[in-house]
Amino acid sequence: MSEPAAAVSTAPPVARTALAFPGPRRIVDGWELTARHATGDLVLADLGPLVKLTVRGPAEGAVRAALGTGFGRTARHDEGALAGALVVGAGPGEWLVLGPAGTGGELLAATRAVVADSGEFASVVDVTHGRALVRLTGAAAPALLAKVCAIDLADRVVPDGSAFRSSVARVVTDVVRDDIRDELDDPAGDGTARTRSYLLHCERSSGQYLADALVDAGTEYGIEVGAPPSAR
Amino acid sequence: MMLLPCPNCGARNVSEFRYVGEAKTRPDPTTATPQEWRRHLYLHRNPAGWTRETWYHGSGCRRYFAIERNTVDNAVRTAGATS
Amino acid sequence: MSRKEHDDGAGRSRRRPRYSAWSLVRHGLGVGRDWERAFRHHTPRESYDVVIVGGGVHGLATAHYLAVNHGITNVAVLEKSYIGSGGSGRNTAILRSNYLTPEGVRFYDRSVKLYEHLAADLNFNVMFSQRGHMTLAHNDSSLRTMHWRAEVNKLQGVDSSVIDPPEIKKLVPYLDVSPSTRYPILGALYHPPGGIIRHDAVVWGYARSADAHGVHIHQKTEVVGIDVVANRVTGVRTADGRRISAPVVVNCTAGWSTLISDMAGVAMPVQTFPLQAAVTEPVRPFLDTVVVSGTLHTYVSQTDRGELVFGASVDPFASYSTRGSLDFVEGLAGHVLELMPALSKMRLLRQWAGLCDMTPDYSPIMGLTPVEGFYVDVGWGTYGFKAGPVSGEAMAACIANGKPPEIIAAFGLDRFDEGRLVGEKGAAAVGH
Amino acid sequence: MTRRTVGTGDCRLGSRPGEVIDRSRTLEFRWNGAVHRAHPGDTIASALAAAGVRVFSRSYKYHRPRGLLTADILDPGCLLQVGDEPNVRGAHRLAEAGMDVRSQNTWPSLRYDVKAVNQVAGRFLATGFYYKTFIKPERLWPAYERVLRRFVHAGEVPPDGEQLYYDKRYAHPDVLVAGGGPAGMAAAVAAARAGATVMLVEQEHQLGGHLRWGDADDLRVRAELVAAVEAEPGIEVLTDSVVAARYDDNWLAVVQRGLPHVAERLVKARAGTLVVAAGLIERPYVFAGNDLPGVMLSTAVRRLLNLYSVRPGQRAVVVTANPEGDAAATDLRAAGVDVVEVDARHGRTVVRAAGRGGVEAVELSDGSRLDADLLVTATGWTAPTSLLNMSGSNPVYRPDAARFVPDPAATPDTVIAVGGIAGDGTLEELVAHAEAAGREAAARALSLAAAHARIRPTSPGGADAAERAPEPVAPLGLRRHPELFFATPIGGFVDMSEDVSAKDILTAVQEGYDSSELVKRYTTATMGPAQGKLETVNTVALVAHATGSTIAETGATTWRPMYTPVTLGALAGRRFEPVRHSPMQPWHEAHRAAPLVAGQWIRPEHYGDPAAEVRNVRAGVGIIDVTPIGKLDLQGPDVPKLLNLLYVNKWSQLGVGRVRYGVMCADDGVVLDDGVTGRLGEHHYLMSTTSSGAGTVWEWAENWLQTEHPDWRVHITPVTTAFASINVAGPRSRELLARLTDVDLANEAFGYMNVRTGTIAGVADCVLWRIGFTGELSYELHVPASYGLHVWESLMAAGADLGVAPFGVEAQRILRLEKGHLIVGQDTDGLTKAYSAGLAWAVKLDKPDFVGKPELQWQSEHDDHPRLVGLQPLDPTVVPEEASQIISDGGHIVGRITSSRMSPTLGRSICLGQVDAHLADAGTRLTVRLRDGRDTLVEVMAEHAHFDPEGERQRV
Ligand SMILES: Cc1cc2nc3c(=O)[nH]c(=O)nc-3n(C[C@H](O)[C@H](O)[C@H](O)COP(=O)(O)OP(=O)(O)OC[C@H]3O[C@@H](n4cnc5c(N)ncnc54)[C@H](O)[C@@H]3O)c2cc1C
Ligand SMILES: NC(=O)c1ccc[n+]([C@@H]2O[C@H](COP(=O)([O-])OP(=O)(O)OC[C@H]3O[C@@H](n4cnc5c(N)ncnc54)[C@H](O)[C@@H]3O)[C@@H](O)[C@H]2O)c1
Ligand SMILES: Cc1cc2nc3c(=O)[nH]c(=O)nc-3n(C[C@H](O)[C@H](O)[C@H](O)COP(=O)(O)O)c2cc1C
Ligand SMILES: [Zn+2]
Repeated sequence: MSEPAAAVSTAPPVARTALAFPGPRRIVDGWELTARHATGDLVLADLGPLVKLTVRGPAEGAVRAALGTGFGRTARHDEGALAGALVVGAGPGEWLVLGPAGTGGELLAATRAVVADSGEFASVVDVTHGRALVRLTGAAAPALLAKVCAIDLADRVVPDGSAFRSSVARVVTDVVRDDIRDELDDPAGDGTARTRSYLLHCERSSGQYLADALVDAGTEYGIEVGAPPSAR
Repeated sequence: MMLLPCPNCGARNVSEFRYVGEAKTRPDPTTATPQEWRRHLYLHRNPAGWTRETWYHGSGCRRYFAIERNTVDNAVRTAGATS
Repeated sequence: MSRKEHDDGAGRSRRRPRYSAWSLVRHGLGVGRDWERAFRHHTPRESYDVVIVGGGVHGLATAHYLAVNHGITNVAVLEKSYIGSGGSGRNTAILRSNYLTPEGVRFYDRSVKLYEHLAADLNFNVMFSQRGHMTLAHNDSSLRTMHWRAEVNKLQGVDSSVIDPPEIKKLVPYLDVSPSTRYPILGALYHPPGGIIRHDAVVWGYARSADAHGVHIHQKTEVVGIDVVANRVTGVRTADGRRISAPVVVNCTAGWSTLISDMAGVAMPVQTFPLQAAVTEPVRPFLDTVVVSGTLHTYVSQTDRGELVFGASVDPFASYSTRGSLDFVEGLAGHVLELMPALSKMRLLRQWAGLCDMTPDYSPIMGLTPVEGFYVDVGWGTYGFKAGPVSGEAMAACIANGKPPEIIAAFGLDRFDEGRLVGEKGAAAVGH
Repeated sequence: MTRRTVGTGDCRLGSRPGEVIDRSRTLEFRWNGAVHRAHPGDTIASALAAAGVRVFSRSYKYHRPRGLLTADILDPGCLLQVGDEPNVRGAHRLAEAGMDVRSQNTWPSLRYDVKAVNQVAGRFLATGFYYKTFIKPERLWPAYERVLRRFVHAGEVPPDGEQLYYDKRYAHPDVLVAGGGPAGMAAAVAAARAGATVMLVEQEHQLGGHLRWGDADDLRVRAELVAAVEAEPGIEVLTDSVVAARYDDNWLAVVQRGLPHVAERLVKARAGTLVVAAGLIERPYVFAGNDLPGVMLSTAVRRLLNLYSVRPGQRAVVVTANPEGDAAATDLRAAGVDVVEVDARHGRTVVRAAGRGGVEAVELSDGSRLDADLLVTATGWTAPTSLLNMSGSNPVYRPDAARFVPDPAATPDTVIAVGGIAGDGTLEELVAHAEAAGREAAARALSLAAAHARIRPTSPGGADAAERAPEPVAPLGLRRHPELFFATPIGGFVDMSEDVSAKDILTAVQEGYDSSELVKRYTTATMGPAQGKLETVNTVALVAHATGSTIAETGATTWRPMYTPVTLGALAGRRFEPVRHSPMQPWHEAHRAAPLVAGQWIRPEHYGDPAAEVRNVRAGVGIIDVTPIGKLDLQGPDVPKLLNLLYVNKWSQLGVGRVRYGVMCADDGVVLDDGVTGRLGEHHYLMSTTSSGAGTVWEWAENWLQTEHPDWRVHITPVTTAFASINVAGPRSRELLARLTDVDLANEAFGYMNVRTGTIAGVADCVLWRIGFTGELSYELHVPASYGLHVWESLMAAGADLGVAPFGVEAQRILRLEKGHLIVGQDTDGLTKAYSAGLAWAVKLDKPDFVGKPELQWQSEHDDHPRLVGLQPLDPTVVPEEASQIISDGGHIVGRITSSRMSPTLGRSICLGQVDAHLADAGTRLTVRLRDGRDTLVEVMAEHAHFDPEGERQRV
């Protein structure tokens, strides 16, 4: 048996998301991202670095209870084992757990623990690197999506906090309606003002294509691409 | 475009689904004669009217499910319905 | 092959005034009588020697060849609607013989040969336009299949070869052959004898000839039952309440063939799928070749009237509905413009659909069945119009002799029980 | 060419109350080379008509001069070439500055058309002409055909036409109203007030329908209705837009024009309820000379007069059977035209229009003859029921009203007809009916929405509307109308676009083509651009007349999309053609990899010299991007059951850390896919599939799990692109990899057909498989995809001194062929079962069940199936092309070459091929027919592998 050869020194690993927008880039926490900051009314942001886990288990039962939501709806965990995570009911007995970038290890462990505690047959797969994730924010977002997605985005069909999977520009995509609270423009002053915002999550290798299709569809609404408005 | 009522996702455009075919029972492979097996493989009822069939919701929940469809006018009802 | 003017007590034939430029002039000048009826109305007889179900090209050609080649004229063709109302009246009329298997090539080549002389044989111009047929390859596996077909074709004496993008461009200048397209054109299988035909004329030509030889064509006559006694066909029942007895019943109903076979108790490896087609408004002729792209599920030709006729692959699910879909025309337009970007301002005029009886191996089912006297000529899927003449000829021989002739030996119903499928599937997916 | 400028013309009247032109501005365009003026709002036709132009085109067969008939989008005489756009509806398309408008297919000019000799030959060009001539001699037919093609009557598409931007969007109105006349507007307003979201689509440039060209009262009602529409925020109005088709479940195709920067937009609307408010179309009358320029419909005349302020003639005969005709006479008189009114309600009609190049005189049924340059007919209506019938039901004929009406019994609950298409009444009655229908449409749509909400998981809960059964809307009555279709003696044209005469119809029937459908196909009547909206009823009436049956018995032909023809550009829209890239794509592009399109994937085919890439792998080390290889993460205690079912080989014994090659067959025994599966943990496996089979195998496995074995505890997650996959191949691959990983690569620690996980180039959670498609010592690395490029670059950097080089798909194909590895789909085809593919060693018939077993059992007992064999040409320099056929002495096909290459390693040509069973023994010599027609001999080898058949090199 031979000794493992001494590893040659290589550059520190740089992670890249599925998307590359033209223009300068910079490295943030080991991820190479666009250096642009979008300020327009309609923004497409690359959330590739977010932690993404898929959980599978019985549609009803302990796993579901711990994850806090079921198919078609989302739950944001502000406390508890999954604190900081947005759980999306992505399918019957299928969840997508999204967490802040860099929390991969902890969130995976916490989610595994939740699953293990359930006593049900359930599994967790880390798909952080296997998926593309973007956030589309702005009042024109539904009009843009109406050009690429056949699902009715009216409030009565897809309200805030709901999610569905369908074809977007012919790519199978999880669409999550997750409106953003307007800090600055809140006429009622009671924190109820919201800006339309959607997360779009698809298989990684089609991510660039999907983003290009969204940008093309959004040109008439003045879409801009850039770094995420917030780290959520 | 037809709407297909997915039991999980609700009514969706039929283009989100893949048609799998007439619902068939696979004969016991250990006892079926070659002829029986091939009839299972190749023959279809192909009725003009109601038929029970399998669809796959590939662009949605990714579940296989059975549905009844009238092949003459493409009316759809959930499997087991009688009207 | 004996051709006799037949006039016995059974089928009554008559001499039919022939069509020619001269007859046209005479009628134009008002000289002579009115035009003769091309097909007549008859009261159905109580019995016929042969009852053919289905008044498409297959049923009518079978009737024609039964009369002309075998002198069997006490024959009825029962058609539930009008003649040619099935696939024969709604197909994209592409003829070719560049198939993949030797048995396929031989069979379709015979059909093309028959088509080449059909106008003269029927005294009816069917406008067979042998303008060349081109199947594009957009990736190396389809290019390999093109070569495979070309090599098999050459060995069967069929004119077929693989050509490169510059040659393609020369034949069809509107094609975008640049390498930077999403589906670059790498080559094409080119088949000069292929082309298009005036499909309705083929139906009418056969019907007129069969009628002239004494065959009865009953339109608006739907078969609703088949009588089988002791595993032997004895006759059919029609929707208007008639019983017509016959020792031989032939199923030529393509998309509906399962329903007819069910009436005789014969299970079929057939599934019915709609196939859609569309035409544009006419423009000045610019496309001389039939262009097919299997990868893009599209084919296109331009008729002598100037319209583009488009087709695609069958609908994604089985159905007897001929409504058609928006998906189809959207996909079609996208793919046509991918191939020929200059056509974006042409307008789609009409879309429709027909029914296709698909078999597991994309090959027909012809000949005898377990029920004596019940013959099938079905499984024509998306490709059966071109097979009309040879099928009629072979089915007529099969009925006259009680056994299938060599040319259709590979297409028997029993091949499925025996696991001897024909290897046509690879090439036929969008081949027309 | 001399340029004449033509003013906006002698025929332009003074300003009128309903006109849609903006007289304050003029613009210029060209008509057959001459410069013409128009006002904004003018159609091309109205601008030309204002200038006194009467002839717009020549007819299809006989090249007869044709003028305006309907003066709207349906006008058969006014299809024009505008720039590179053919068949533009000149009576609908607005004139624009700089337009280059030409009449179509006239040579040398519109006025003197040489092909007009066809008019003389006309009596011989009658129906069926083509079928009865040019039959013999056969060899002349191609030449005849070329001549026929020259006569095609249509516009042109140049090969280099300008490319425009077309767009698409989806919409989900509760109620979609097709038609913005009074009925449509009233229905839209009522539906919106009942809480529905409404899309109101009008084909014309303005809302208002026939009210636009009506009297003062009509204009007032129009203004009120338009104001009501505009006041409803829930109504989205689309003008110059058409509901082109209705499909299953109210899937509606709407083509929207007049948007900035977008040529056309296809709106795909899923409406709860469709309200069809398409109005009525005025039906032409069939009589001798009815196609002469100057013969017009009453609505055409009123459009020209009242919308465009154009006087259509000086001396008019108005043949009228209804109030609209009377109104046209009134309008004409008001414009200073001499009018003789002929009341067709009392049996007097026109039998002939006479003139050369235009109407000069009119003969009436009582034998009188009147001089006139304009003949106006108002003889009845056609309901454009196409949107109601597109799903196959046919309208029914009502002799009292002399038109086909929709069959309410055949109309689905989700479709409601209003306005003229549904029946007759006063304007107030029509509006009231439409309002009731609009409310009902809203109620039905909201009920349907509630039903959908009930079964939709995203619904917030608490359905927002109750479900209710549809309630019928009280029908409109029908006004009596005389049945006026054709004059006797029968003459004239039934279908102007197709140049089909009434006599053609009669002849067709006489010849045995005696149903509507056969007449249509034999004569081509109704097959032109209007698709029967102008022609069907007259055609059917003539067929009925000729067969001695009634119009109701005869029946109409089938309506089908499109309502109005739609451009291919609009239908295509923006094309969504997903492409997929690996994380290393930027590197490949920077290193000038030749792209290979493989399904959705774009892959490097090679980097310049595939043979050198092969040699580098055999001698040193190469790396290839194999990311598209399908990867499925399998978890659960029952994974081995699934593997045993899907693969023909056995899986129960696979230990943790081991991988195995497996073959999948379909239930008919045909090879479906192959790949390697490794066991990563107790209940954790990673399965790989072919690149093209990735999606299929995943769905296949799910199908078995979900439908046959729902009790098995297995979760499948597709992870194809969660990993960037890199194969490091070659004798020095271990040396290279060792520099980057913490995994012990020693043969004893990590042997052939094993799997390990570890860190590579600082990247954790990588999966390493020791397998060898290339036949060399090699490692397949599956790296978390975000780090794919980093690891790839690290390998290139770390291996520089070892001569590491990338290789592409082509080199891999050569390497695998040298090793005799088959490619599913290339070396196998749609009928190749496992034994034919030489995979007997993998098939384990002693397993109780696996997919494909019965057929493979059968195949194992029968020896007559073809075999995949290794083949080598006797002449090592000859590479028989792939797909070359292997032939017997008699020229029969006995096999074919499935793969072939020149082997850089062996310096000779090598192949795989399928051959008939009796020719598969090693040493058999076979003849291959090469593409150029020459033959060459090849010999059957004992093994598939041409190189290192013992597999020594991959085990070191
Ligand atoms: C859109 C389209 C495009 C196509 N393109 C091509 C092509 O380019 N080239 C090609 O070769 N093939 C093509 N095909 C296939 C081809 O049209 C058919 O295979 C062929 O027309 C079959 O002819 P047939 O005579 O067997 O059947 P059909 O023409 O379908 O005739 C069957 C007849 O049976 C009648 N019938 C059914 N049931 C009964 C009953 N119970 N009683 C009485 N009568 C009954 C039907 O009314 C029908 O008229 C195409 C098909 C479609 C739909
Ligand atoms: N149509 C006439 O010329 C006319 C003239 C006088 C009186 N009338 C009477 O008025 C009543 C008709 O009122 P109405 O509101 O039903 O019809 P209308 O003719 O006033 O309006 C129908 C409108 O629908 C539009 N349209 C038709 N198909 C369309 C489609 N597929 N997509 C988009 N737009 C489409 C037309 O362009 C037209 O503007 C009838 O009773 C009729 O007798 C009609
Ligand atoms: C080769 C071919 C060309 C056609 N060309 C036209 C055409 O120019 N105009 C037209 O209206 N229909 C055309 N059709 C379509 C027919 O009108 C009709 O839709 C088709 O035969 C199906 O019949 P159905 O619509 O009555 O069901 C064509 C059909 C075929 C098969
Ligand atoms: Zn679903």
